[in-house]
Amino acid sequence: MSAGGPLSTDGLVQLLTADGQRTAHEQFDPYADHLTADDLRAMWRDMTLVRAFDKEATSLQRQGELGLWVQSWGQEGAQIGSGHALNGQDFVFPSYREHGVALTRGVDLVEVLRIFRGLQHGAWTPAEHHFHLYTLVIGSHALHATGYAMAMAKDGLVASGDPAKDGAVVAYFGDGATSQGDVAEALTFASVYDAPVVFFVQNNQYAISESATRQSRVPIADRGKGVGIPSVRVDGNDVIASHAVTRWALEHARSGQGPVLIEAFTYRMGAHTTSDDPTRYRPKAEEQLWAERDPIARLEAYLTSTGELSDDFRTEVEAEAKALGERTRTTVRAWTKPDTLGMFDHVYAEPHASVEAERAWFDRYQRSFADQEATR
Amino acid sequence: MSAGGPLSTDGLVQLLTADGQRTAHEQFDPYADHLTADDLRAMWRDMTLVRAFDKEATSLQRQGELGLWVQSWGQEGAQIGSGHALNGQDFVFPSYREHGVALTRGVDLVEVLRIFRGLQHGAWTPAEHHFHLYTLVIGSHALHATGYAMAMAKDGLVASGDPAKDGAVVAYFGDGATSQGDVAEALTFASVYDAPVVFFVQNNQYAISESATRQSRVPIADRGKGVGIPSVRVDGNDVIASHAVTRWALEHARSGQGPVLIEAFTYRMGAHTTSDDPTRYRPKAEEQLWAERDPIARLEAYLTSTGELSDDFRTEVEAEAKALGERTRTTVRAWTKPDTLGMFDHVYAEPHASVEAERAWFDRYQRSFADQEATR
Amino acid sequence: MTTLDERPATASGQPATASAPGKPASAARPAPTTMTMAGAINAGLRAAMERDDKTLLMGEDIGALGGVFRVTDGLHKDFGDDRVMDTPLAESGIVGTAIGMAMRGYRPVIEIQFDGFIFPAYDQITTQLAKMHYRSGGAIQLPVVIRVPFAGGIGAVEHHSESPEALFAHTAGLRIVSPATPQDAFDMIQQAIASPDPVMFFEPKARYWDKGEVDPTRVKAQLDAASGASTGTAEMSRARVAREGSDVTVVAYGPTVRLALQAAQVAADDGTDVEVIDLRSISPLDSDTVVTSARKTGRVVVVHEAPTSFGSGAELSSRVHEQAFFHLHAPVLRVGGFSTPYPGAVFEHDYLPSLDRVLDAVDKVMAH
Amino acid sequence: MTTLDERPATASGQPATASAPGKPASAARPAPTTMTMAGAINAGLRAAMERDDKTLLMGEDIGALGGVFRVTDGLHKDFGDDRVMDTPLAESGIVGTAIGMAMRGYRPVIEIQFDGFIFPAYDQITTQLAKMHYRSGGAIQLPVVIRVPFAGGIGAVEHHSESPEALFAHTAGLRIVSPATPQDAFDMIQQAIASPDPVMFFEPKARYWDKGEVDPTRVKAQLDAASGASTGTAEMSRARVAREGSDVTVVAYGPTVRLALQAAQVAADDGTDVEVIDLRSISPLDSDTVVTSARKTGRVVVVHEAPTSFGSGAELSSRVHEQAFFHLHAPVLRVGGFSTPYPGAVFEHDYLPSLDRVLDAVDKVMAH
Ligand SMILES: Cc1ncc(C[n+]2csc(CCOP(=O)(O)OP(=O)(O)O)c2C)c(N)n1
Ligand SMILES: Cc1ncc(C[n+]2csc(CCOP(=O)(O)OP(=O)(O)O)c2C)c(N)n1
Ligand SMILES: [Mg+2]
Ligand SMILES: [Mg+2]
Repeated sequence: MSAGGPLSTDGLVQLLTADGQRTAHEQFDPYADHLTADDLRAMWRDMTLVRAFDKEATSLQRQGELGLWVQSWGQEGAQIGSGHALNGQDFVFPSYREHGVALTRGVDLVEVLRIFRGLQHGAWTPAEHHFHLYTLVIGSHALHATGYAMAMAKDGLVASGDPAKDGAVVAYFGDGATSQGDVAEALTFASVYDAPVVFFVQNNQYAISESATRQSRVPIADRGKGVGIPSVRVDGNDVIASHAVTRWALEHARSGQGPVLIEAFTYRMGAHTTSDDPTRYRPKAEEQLWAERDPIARLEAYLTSTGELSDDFRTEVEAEAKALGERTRTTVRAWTKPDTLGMFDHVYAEPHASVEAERAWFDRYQRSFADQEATR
Repeated sequence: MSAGGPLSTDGLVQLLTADGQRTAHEQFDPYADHLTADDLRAMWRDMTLVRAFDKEATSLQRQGELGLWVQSWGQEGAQIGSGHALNGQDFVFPSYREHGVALTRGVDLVEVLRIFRGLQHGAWTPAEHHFHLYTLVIGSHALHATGYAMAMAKDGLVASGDPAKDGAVVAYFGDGATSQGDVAEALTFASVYDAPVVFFVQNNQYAISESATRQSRVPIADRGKGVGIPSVRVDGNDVIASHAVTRWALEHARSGQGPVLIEAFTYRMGAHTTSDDPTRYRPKAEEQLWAERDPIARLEAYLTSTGELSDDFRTEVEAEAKALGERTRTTVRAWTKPDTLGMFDHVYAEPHASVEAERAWFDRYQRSFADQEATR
Repeated sequence: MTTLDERPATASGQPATASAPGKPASAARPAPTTMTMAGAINAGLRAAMERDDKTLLMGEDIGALGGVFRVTDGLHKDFGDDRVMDTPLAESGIVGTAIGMAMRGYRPVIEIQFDGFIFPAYDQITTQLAKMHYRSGGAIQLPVVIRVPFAGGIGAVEHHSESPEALFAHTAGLRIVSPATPQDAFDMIQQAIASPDPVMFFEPKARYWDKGEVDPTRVKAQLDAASGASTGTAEMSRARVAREGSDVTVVAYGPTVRLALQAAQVAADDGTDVEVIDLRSISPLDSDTVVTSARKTGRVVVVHEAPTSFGSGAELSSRVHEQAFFHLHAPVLRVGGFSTPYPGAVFEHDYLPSLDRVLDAVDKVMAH
Repeated sequence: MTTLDERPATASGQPATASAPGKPASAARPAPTTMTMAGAINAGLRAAMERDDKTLLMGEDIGALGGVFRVTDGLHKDFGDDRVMDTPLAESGIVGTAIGMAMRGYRPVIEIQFDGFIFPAYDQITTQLAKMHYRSGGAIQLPVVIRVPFAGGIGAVEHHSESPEALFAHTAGLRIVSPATPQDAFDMIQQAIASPDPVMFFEPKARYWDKGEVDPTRVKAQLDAASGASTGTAEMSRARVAREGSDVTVVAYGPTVRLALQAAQVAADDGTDVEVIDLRSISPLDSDTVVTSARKTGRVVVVHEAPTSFGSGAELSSRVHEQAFFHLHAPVLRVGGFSTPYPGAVFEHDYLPSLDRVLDAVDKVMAH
């Protein structure tokens, strides 16, 4: 880790040490102090659930039930911590690895797998969950998030002083994404229009095989400085710190003070996707090192030390995780191919002659086979 | 001018005050101290020439001899100052307003007008002058400059310690350009690959009608901070400071220390182009104010105060300017439309069937008219 | 030499509307009026902004300046910063943030300054704007309009005279239209804004100052239609028979419609009766209208400024052959720009389809 | 379900060449060898890098990982950071800096990770890479190759199965090619790199693991040719008659060539003699070869994966009609993807041209 580079740990906000001790932090303690034991247990539960789901999806992919799977393994602290800081009126623009955040937005995780089974490109209704679809083109959605935030401001949903009304947008993307021109333009627009948007960068140290050092010589958080956006680096494997920092940023944005950039320093424990082979580019020892910084274990250690994690609760969550796994398996296996004509749906909101003509042709064409079958 | 915003004058390096007094600057004096009276007179001459040329081109446009003209009026200090800091082995990527820099690279200014008369899109051989063609798509060439600099490093033309060998690249663009994703990507690539490139931003306070406050809330120079590129703000109407700062930046880059960003704070005295109408968006009073900060007058005041600007020299330069104006007029007016078939040349370096077929068709087609004429 | 400077001081080409700042003039316009195409678009934008306060404009220099062609002249003054937004100089950013705003119910109308500067936004247009409705299974509509002053003939420098419509027509999810008259400009810009789909609106810049009658009532009545079902998408998607004829069909759109009509005039003197079709829409392509005409005349010529190779004329030609092959006396011929970059302005009248080249093609198909 | 995971561990599909790190193995290869298409491209890249040390590779994950398809497998190990450059995640940046490097005499070969991710670079490709030679009056050559794994059939998620070739073919200044066999892949990648013009090299990713004989001597001899005049541009621009036939011509390229050959096989059993043309080059389009065949057979079907509307088949169809109209028994038919975004993977075999759809079109043209 080069000093001051994108892999340095300089200036990371931490509220839980690696071995699960609560440390004090002047600026951010006020944003964590409200957390009750129930809140923390809820975070531990969510992290545990999403990890169980992640494992199940991975094995479904191995069994050929999914075309691909993208794990969030290792990043649960950053995702659940920030997700728990959101209000209902906030709106999230994820990239494609934010299953943890999806969970906190009430998305049924199983539904997410429709995308990875190739049934459809989007699998939930964004407006329902205030959680946009996954975006696969790196960085594109940073601009959508910014535009959405600009529109919230136009709609008076920022700085009204009414906590039931004021909201903000959170855009999630990775360290690699910060090199894209679209992300830079999003920072510029957000800053110039004072948009209530929090850019939440999960620096998991890799963009597929490339180290974050391929994207930057300085901490990723510095990207904010180029346009005057306040930024914070946080230990992303510390779910409490991730929560506190996001809470602070959301308040900043919701109250009309403009955008914030958060860099959550974390680690992608798994492969980039099930198609990836990390043995080609990173040492096992590094993975081992990060296994010791596991975000779930860390919170678990803390809650155990405070006696707030009862065996009953553990058992309950274990059962829940198991049930989720089973439901995932059964549901996915039961999904069949929908009617083929459906592929012509929703290209446009109103009829388009080419699509209509091709649909009609394809319908006739398909039927002609059925007819042949029938006459045989 | 909002404090700390892109129009603030905070932290501008200045070596000549607005009324032409030489001021001391610890960091940058060493980069100006070598300047002899001859050197300064040469800068004054170049600024004067390019302004005379600019006026001539403007009136040729008004007379219908050019389709468009883009003035550099007001920005001569930034352009001539930086241009004089270049060595032969440096390479420049201008945008479209850098006539002053063109002059310092030995480009015949008159030739530049071929572009604006619609005769061709590029009007000089870049390799000859180490001065790339004008690029009209805002910001695109920042990446070309960076790639060129990366290639210079690969070729061992950086940090060799041999001053006859080491070179760097300078990319010129405007305040507006800094919002483009391409410029952000250029900064990233330059930083990551340690490319010997100096990004020279002329913040002339406008992108056509839009104030620089539409592009940024903070000084344009801060764009460098986002990727860890050292940056400097300089008074662009101070030719000596522009020179010194560029010299420093070039030494930094040539010696292998990586990219630098310079923001030259200046003012576009004229319209954006001859098609523009600044009365629609900026007050006359502002133009007046900046007329008082004229870069040529400033150096003139200084040289007059030191007695280094003789009447003979003035007369000589005036005559030179007049001659240039005359040559510009005569040359441009004498330009006729080249052979039409030339429009099919150089689409590809090697033959391409579609182009060949169309050229042949057009040739026959054109001749058919000639034949008709002949048979009449 | 033709230059960009030919424009008048205001787009409307009529006395500035006397409306209090911030208070848009309510439109009690006399019908019909003579307007330039630029003025008609300006009036259409104003009408759309009055109709729906979710309609807003975004672009470079569209505020105080009124756009480099003055098409948004006066709108910033009347509707303010919030609805006429001068943006940072970043086309991808403009389209990308417009998408986000459209997700919250806004109807952003973007001005791209010149055809050649749309490409930085190509990714947002192609992979996001075009595909979001499909990706979301219909849950997200993006009623974004992208206005692009396009095509050549104005003596401009590089990148200011291009015709990139075919580069968008191949991507499903976008609608592509181009008006050829002030009336269509006025109607179609409003239909485009009312459409729930993303629309690329290509404005033939060389025709901005052509004048024509504009009847403002037709589109108003159509969009007022109580059902709410009439968004205008269907109307703007239909080709228009600009002139009836029986010998040969000349198909054009945007900047070349006037040329096609001129050619028809000249051909008439030679005894050839030319039908002229103004496509108006490139996606969808109203091939029915063209094929009907082709079956009647048996001869088709298509004219556009974009390079012929891989241009929209290729699609039209293919469809006509596919659907009217046995009615054709001759193959469909294409007259377009050449397979070169748009050349220096001194060459543009050689590069672009000319009256002679159109007539040459008409003669060729008539030879069979 | 087909997944990306089907690939073998290395692209070469043969034992790793025993070469010392940093010291490229000098190529004394046995001829011919059986190779996969991915292996053939890998070998072709290696040969080009050995031939000219100005040749370098740029892209995302092409170093230690060897690219997501392992096409650059082993090259980073042998040629190092300076010549196999893992870049920041920014496609415009990659193409833009490659342009700058090409201006200093380098020959950058870019890998775009997937078809759907080329669009952020669209502006650099269209307005800069394609136009620099013209803009500079021939003073600047940009021998940049952009490799794009393209087309579908691999069960992937959105943006990973597209066929954007027509979106580039309309822009003058670019050459567009697509190999269909390991031999062509091996030869054409080297010809593309040797060409002084920018080349878009579309690799049919679903065919990466198809095997075929590769004779490495042919292209070597051609590029070694003492004259130095033989850069290979002309060779890669010519279509190939992949199978001779007399009744109907089926034109394909890249991923659909195998399909066309299968269709010819099946049709032969029905007594229809199909000629198959592998275009190889889309720009320029070798219409001479196709037109010659069309004049012979009188019937043409063109097959590609890209949406039919405004696709490259439209250009081909137009040209065949223009140049062979009076020899045709039936209109040229097009079989392609539909006018929708590329659908979810479960639909892709319905969306893509299939054996049945090609045969259906062959039957239709044979009906006349
Ligand atoms: C524009 C674009 N280019 C390339 C890709 C291929 N790709 C998918 S994920 C990825 C790496 C992303 O890294 P990062 O932003 O750090 O996110 P992470 O996957 O680590 O969460 C790449 C290159 C893409 N999806 N989009
Ligand atoms: C990509 C792109 N978008 C828009 C334009 C139109 N345009 C030409 S110059 C200009 C303003 C540029 O401002 P700035 O970068 O500050 O440079 P200046 O002209 O002030 O020197 C604009 C918007 C363009 N040339 N390229
Ligand atoms: Mg990452
Ligand atoms: Mg400026």
